[in-house]
Amino acid sequence: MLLGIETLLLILVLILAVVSLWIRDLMSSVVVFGAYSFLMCLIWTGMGAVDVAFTEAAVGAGVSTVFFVAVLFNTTRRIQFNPLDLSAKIFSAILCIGTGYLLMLGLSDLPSWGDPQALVNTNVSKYYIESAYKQTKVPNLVTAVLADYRAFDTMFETCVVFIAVLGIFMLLKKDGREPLKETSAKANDNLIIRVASRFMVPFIQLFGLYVVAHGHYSPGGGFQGGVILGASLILVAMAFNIEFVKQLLSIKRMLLLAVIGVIIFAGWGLVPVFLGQSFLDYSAWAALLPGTGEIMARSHSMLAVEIGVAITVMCGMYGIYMSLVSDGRFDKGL
Amino acid sequence: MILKFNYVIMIILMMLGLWAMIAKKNIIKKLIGMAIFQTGIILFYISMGAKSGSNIPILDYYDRYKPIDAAQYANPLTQILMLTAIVVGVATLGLGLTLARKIYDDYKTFNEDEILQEIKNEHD
Amino acid sequence: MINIFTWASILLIVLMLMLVYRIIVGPTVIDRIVAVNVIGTKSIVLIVLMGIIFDRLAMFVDIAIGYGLLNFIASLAAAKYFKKHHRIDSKNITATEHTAKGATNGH
Amino acid sequence: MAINVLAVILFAIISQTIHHPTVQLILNILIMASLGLGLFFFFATSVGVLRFPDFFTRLHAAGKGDTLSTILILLACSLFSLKSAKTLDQTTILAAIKILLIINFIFIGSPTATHALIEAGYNSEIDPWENNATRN
Repeated sequence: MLLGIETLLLILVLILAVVSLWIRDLMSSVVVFGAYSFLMCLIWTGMGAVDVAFTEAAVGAGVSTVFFVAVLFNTTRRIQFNPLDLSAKIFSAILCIGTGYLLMLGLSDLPSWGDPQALVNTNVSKYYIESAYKQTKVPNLVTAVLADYRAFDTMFETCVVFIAVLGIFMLLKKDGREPLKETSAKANDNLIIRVASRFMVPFIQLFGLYVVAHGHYSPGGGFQGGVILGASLILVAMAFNIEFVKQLLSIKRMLLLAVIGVIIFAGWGLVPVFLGQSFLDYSAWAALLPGTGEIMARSHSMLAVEIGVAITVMCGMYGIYMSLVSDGRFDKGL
Repeated sequence: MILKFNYVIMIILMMLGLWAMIAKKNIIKKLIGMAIFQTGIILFYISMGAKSGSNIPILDYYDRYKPIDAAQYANPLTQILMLTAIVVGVATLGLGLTLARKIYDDYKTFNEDEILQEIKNEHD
Repeated sequence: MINIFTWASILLIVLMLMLVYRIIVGPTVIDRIVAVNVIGTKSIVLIVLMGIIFDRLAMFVDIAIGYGLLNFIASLAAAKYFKKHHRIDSKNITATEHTAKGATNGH
Repeated sequence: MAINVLAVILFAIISQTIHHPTVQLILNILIMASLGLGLFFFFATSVGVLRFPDFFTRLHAAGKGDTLSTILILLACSLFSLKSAKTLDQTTILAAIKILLIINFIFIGSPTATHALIEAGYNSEIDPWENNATRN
């Protein structure tokens, strides 16, 4: 039955993807892409990938569309249509259809949809499912694999987010920066939006912290919580003023915090090296954390690592928005 | 065919994204195409790890101390690979948008043809 | 009883398909944002319904809360965009927006 | 928020302790009516978004019908989860309270988004639709 719902959703998603590429107006295209992201989240919920769905929900609803709008805000949404390109388009379409046909030929080697005995489901993942709770006492297997078994991978993903922010910051940085103006929290004259945001922002931030902390027992974790916290700061910047949000978290402090997040992750993994274990082997922390065995040391270490991820991702989303919307000057926003 | 419907959609989405990245003249449209390509790949991984009739990979309170049957839970490994990919995808999307923004600063257009024309004019 | 919720979610998706017509046709951007906004709100409902179908409601509710809290940010951003750029229809944007070409950057 | 918690606990106690068939029937009817009304209002929303002539009227349909239908369907889900739980542990009650919290957030967020969009449309150059047929 669920696969039936999935099939319907997949058709809907395909339509939206085509529409978002077909519309001759960038703003509409971006908006349709937002709807595409909503439906993708539903598809992943239906396939049982709740953590992925949560990430997509936070990213798609909170930040991804806002980034596009922030760029279009300072530029144009015009699309020129040149009928002379049509031959090039048809040529590349033939190329893509050919590649797609070749990929379709490989379809017969792939396992059928939803097959529990497929090769991908029987080797490593079987071990993870069967032994993750025994070894770490974390019921959310995704968190266990993310922050413990594959922590090395996750650490570098966090670094990629940090490096992306640094790159954006450097690319857009202006040399002669204008002096900061006097701040006023009332730049946005719309009372309704301000009051509603003032009501919502504490709940969003509280929920973000809950998601970070409760990632062991329910879908969530550092990435999702970080995106939600970053989205709350973006909401403040939109509802009030970019000067106002800079009082809460200045740009310098944002970069510093992003570094601190990476350092928390890497440092937590480095400590076992000094205790004679390998890098990111959390069970060595049992010697330092009082009253924990090796299993609980791994469980607690995951929380520490997730906090580091959350800090970096929060600063990342906030920094990308601030850079894009103000064109590197950090003086005025949406 | 119906049993592999997800892969068919995945291939179509991927080729749609690839086509947009090659054929579309607008840089923002190219970035949207890149994001669509990315979701195609994520769909491939997630639908491979999906098991029909399985539960989400979070152990229920009553199941924690029983011996666990792996077929009962969706595959967590493919999920975590894609979970990080989404957040990193957003960060790289931001980087792409920044580059588009810098190009707009210099050439006042998102259109590839006009940019190439202006570069040609500068060299002459 | 769970069967009823399954059919309800299928009905919701079919009604979403109707809204996609407005996304495709919608003459102005705001029409499209309206339809997308409705789809976003209905995603929250569908996630909760899927939680009932999976019989693990407590796990799915968190995702739905995240959606419910963040759903209006994108609409807000779009609305802010139209405070600066007043054109909401996509026809003839060239006339109003392209006049700024080459005015600010001196090369 | 306190009303949410009280309502959930009250409904949980009623549905789990009183096993009289009439009471259970009434509860079932309540859930089904809520779900059905929600689906009906969402159908009305879709028809409104499709059929109304300009975006002011479409936002009217979307803003009201969307919020109301979401609230009704979520209410049905919340009550059903309480009623169908085998044992009344804290997870079930917490999930039901969380669903009511979503209703609160939608109740604040969705009209704000609608308001912002209406303002954006009002500042644009497009005139509202007028029914010329009746005026002549």
